[in-house]
Amino acid sequence: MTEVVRHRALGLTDEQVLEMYRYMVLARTVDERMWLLNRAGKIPFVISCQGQEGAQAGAGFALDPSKDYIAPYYRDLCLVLIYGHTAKTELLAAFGKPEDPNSGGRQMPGHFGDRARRIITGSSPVGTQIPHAVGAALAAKMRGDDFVAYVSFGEGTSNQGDFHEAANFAGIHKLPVIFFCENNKYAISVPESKQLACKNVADRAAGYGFEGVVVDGMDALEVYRVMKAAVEKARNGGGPTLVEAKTYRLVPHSSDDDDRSYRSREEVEEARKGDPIVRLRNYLLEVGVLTEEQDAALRQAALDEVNEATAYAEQAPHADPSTLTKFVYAEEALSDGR
Amino acid sequence: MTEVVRHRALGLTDEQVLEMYRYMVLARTVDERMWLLNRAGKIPFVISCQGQEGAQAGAGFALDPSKDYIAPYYRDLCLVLIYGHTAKTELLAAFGKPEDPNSGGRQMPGHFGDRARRIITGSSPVGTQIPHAVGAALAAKMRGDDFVAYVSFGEGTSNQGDFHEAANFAGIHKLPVIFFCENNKYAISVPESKQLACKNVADRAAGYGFEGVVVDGMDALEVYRVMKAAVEKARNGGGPTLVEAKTYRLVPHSSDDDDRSYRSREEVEEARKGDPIVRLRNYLLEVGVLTEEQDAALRQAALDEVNEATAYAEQAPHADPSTLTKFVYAEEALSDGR
Amino acid sequence: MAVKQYIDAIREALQQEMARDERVFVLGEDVGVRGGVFRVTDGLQAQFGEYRVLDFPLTESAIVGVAIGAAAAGMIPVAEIQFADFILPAVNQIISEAAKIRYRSNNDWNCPIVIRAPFGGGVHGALYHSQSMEALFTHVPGLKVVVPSTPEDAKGLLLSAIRDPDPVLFFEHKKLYRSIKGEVPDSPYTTPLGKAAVRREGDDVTVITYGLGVHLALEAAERLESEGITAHVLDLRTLRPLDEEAILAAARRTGKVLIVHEDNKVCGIGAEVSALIGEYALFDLDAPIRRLAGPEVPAMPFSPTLEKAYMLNTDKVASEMRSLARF
Amino acid sequence: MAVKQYIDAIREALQQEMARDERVFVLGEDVGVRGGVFRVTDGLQAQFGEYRVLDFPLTESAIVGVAIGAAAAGMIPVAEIQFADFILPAVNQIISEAAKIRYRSNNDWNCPIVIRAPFGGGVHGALYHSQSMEALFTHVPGLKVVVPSTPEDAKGLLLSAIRDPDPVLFFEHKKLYRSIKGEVPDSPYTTPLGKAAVRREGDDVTVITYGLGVHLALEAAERLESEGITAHVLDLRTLRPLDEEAILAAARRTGKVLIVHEDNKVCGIGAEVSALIGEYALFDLDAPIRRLAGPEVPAMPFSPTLEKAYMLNTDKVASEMRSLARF
Ligand SMILES: Cc1ncc(C[n+]2csc(CCOP(=O)(O)OP(=O)(O)O)c2C)c(N)n1
Ligand SMILES: Cc1ncc(C[n+]2csc(CCOP(=O)(O)OP(=O)(O)O)c2C)c(N)n1
Ligand SMILES: [Mg+2]
Ligand SMILES: [Mg+2]
Repeated sequence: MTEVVRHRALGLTDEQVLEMYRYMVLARTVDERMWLLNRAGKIPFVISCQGQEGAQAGAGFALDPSKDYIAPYYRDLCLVLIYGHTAKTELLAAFGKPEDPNSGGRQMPGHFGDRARRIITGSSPVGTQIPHAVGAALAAKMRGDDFVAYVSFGEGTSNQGDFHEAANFAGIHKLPVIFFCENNKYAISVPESKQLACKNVADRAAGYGFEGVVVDGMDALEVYRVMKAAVEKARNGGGPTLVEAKTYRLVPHSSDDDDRSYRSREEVEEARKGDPIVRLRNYLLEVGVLTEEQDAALRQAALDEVNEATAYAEQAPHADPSTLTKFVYAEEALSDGR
Repeated sequence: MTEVVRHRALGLTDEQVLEMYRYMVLARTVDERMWLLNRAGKIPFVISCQGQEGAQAGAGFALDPSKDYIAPYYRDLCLVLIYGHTAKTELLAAFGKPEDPNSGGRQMPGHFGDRARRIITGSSPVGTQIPHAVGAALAAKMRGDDFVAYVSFGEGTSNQGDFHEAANFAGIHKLPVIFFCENNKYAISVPESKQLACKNVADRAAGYGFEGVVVDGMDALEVYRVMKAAVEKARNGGGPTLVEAKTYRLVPHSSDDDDRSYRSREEVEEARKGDPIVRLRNYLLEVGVLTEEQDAALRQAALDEVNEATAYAEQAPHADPSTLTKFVYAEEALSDGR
Repeated sequence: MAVKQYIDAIREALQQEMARDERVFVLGEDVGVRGGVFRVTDGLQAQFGEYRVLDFPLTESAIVGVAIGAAAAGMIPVAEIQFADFILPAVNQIISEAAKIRYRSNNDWNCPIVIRAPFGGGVHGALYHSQSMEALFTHVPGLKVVVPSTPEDAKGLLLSAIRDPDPVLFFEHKKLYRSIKGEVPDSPYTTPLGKAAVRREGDDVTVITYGLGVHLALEAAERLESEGITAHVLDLRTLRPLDEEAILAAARRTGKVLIVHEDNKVCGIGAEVSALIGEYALFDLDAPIRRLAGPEVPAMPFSPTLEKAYMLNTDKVASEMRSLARF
Repeated sequence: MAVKQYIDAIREALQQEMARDERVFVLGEDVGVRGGVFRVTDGLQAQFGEYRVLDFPLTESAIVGVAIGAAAAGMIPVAEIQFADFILPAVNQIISEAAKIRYRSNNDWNCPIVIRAPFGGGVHGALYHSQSMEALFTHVPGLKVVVPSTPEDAKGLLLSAIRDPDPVLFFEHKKLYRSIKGEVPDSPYTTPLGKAAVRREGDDVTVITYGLGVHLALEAAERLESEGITAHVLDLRTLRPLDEEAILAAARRTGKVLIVHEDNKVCGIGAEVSALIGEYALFDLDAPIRRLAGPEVPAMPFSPTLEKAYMLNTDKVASEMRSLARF
């Protein structure tokens, strides 16, 4: 019966772990819907979180959305849901509608941002968000604020100069920041072996004077455990941690990709067996926190939410073309002198 | 009597180790002359190798100037002397005269380059030369050529993104390249503790899947030993090595710097006791390869060479202003279609 | 000679030059096994092997920096930047290094690299998969900047770029990849860098443009013909160095100049074209020099209505041409 | 009010704004203990402590990237790039990030950072310590680009830049640091961004310039006065956004326009100024629009003869002005 207490031993109530599961299911449901909409020609682009929901949920639950800043990357759908976004906000983004709180439909889906929720606005060039999170952590340290900053990125992105420079600076000043690498084995078509020669991305932390931890990213609870420790350390002045969650991207890189050219169907099928949602579901069933009926209801609720969000987002008005030139600089009336 | 055989045990003949010493003395003599010329208002700028001659000599003697490419940085005066430059070439550069083979007087002194000698042209923005050396090593691997590529840089520069990206690529393809970090404890005024949080720059090699080695950079023979192994490994397909030579910059960053604002005179005086030239001299005297008289003669010869070079360089003609616009692109007559 | 797509012409140039010259190799993200995200390099790795079509880690500065070093050691690298927008991390290597290597070494070293990048919008790519990056480089001595508008030019200019002894940036408008077809000679040939091409002769108004703009201008010219307005259309092809003679001749031909580009207007290449004319052909002008360009916003949005509002189209070009012709 | 050097005016602005607003902090290489390699930040660390005058590792992309993140969390960072030439590794953070944050977030986020950098030549800095980098940024919507020419402006414009809610690049000509003195009010004041200043009125020829060029133009104008030529000198002060009205007014005033900048000519800011005039004031011109600028070489050489040949000087400016006035 050690299994029974696993989430409780981590300090998660039954409600919390169910909530974690619910977010993962919701993220998957939104994601799958986007693919359908794309294949139906209704939205031009999808970039997916499938396979990485467990890592994101584990991370999200270890953070405090009421104060911690996050600088997510384009796959972090599950994380931003935990941070207060909804099926509706993300479908609005997918349709490029102005009600989308991420960017008013200006950016591709998956380009998150929301000032009120401390989701730092992101872009497409990979890795640029890493120093941003470090900068937020610097502000926390300078002002003595209690928040930590969190930034996520792929393993391919850990090769960019911006990762190195930002991690180095964070290490010197022991800033309250967590570097969260979602290692899904590929950077588009390029496998890990052609991207980096070290065994783990986490090994790089030693070069910056802080700890690197490898965690099974398909196990949401294990990610939670590791992240919780990292967040506590950061909050207590212990400095940064590089957490590497080993995951797998279960679908092509994006709706523009065809992954059959660079990986076998067998490999993908094999990876599907470790689907983080299936794993958490099995755990919850096993420990009796979830029943099959509850699961069905939860999935139906997610589907309902997504259906409603789709309908809303699809019919929402498009941006007025006259808004094209708005918000390049502060508009007189909106500027507060800063 | 283990000391007696130290250089021979490393495979260096008495002549070779004396030659190594001679280059170090010559480099120092040229360098000191440049400071004098600067203080006399005759040349606008000096950037110094003082304190790093041992590291450079050890590295230079481990390379094969007849085939190995080097991408040196601005302090590598001793290394380029070993690669065939002379007091005259470098003083021509210091005076900005067109006969300077590095750049025809177009670049500041210390900006080395010489195609015939496989010294890849360098610039001021730090770290840009690191991927260049890796690119040369890639060419060697692609063509099956026997050369290795060598690149040097300061410890401050090891924080630049270009270091990270280049080292990562070299690690993936096990390229024949040696990364040589001349750690002189400061990046201008910024001490090591404010530049990086890891103990050694060499620790970073693990993040790229190859070996990192720390060596006492004030001991030319020890550097030679470590570099020799790295070069052999690279030549035999064993891939890159990151060698970190612990040195000390004995003079201000450049003629524009005043180091009294950021380090104590005691610290500098203490470091002077480990002067690599003094150390090699003491060793040579001790093992009887050098006598005081020979040393005096050798220093006199260096001084003569520098005097002659100074006189030559000072009176050499300045660039004709009409050459200002030359060599932006290939001139018709000089292009070979490439 | 056969009719080929713009994208196929580019692939053919790469393939033929790699076959002809062992030093030529391609490097970039996903260029190998995947054949590039746009499939420009499709099939090349199968023919030339893993190293000559090299899947590079996700590090643009190193892509260019390693290319520079390989060139120093005798190779002829053709680097692909996956989207022109992502050339920015490599700007230091391009401007501090590639552009200055010949000059700073007093002609001792040179830097024969090509950097190819798909650019431009209208493909729902949003802010970071739609930008025009040419104006960042046209200012920089030591660089050449090329933008082909036709399949024939794409092949001939790319072969010239690869054979050029200096660094060349080669921008391919991604909307042209599969929308534009044309006759392309099968065997290798070069189209000279630095030479503009008159795409259509006319007497009432001159349009100076490049890339996608050429096709918009030609369509617009067609339309205006029925209104009795004849347009002269100059395709710049190379943005650095500009073909000054051709620009001045085209301006003088009609005395009314419209410069068209997708990139935003302020300090775009159109400014230099205009300044050239204002300096050397001022008294041949019958009307102010006009520029029709992207709006002054950071980049085009994802929203279909905003993207459409950003992009040039035949209507917009025709209406500017008409108003200028009637000036 | 006291007479101050350009460099002291900049330091005073930093010091006063840091004292006024706790959110303002300085970060860069050697800005702390050493007070900057030019000593712009001398004494500030002693007053404000280690973090508010932060010695940053040698990583320009992180300097800007961390500044952006700190701004997102409510700080007002003033980043120093040691030499403008070394801004290139940070170009991705500046153009992909800082410039686009407000637009891409639909006004949800903004990016109130300042990036200061000494630029310009004539100080034996050779290729990489002499460049003018403004033209890389004047094309980019979302950025503001400022170049003060006087101590008074240096202080007032820097205070405006720090208080501006959007990213501002602030380029300081290093030759002006200690060579130019002027009256500077002791208390804080702001000089508006986006406004040019008429430095001298005249009727025969208009010179439009900025930075060091203003001083050359004023000296040249002085000289020409004795020849009976009066010059109108406009100091742009802000290069993005340009003060279009002031430019057109200055052009119309004399009908003869000379644009002067140290940066090389092709696609420099002078091209945009010329194009503006060619678009909106063409018929007010009595002579071709001329540009006097740096030569088309990658950067100025170390060699004293070549550096001298590169640099503008009063003679060169005067002779262009004279020839244009006599046109
Ligand atoms: C600077 C930059 N270069 C290239 C791209 C194109 N691109 C988008 S995602 C991607 C692969 C990212 O791989 P990884 O970091 O492992 O993240 P993953 O997509 O696998 O989660 C590439 C090459 C980009 N967005 N930014
Ligand atoms: C990209 C860039 N930024 C800043 C500078 C200015 N600069 C020249 S040397 C130097 C310090 C270099 O430190 P380190 O790498 O340790 O080498 P060292 O000079 O100590 O040998 C700095 C900041 C530069 N040359 N290039
Ligand atoms: Mg990945
Ligand atoms: Mg150092």
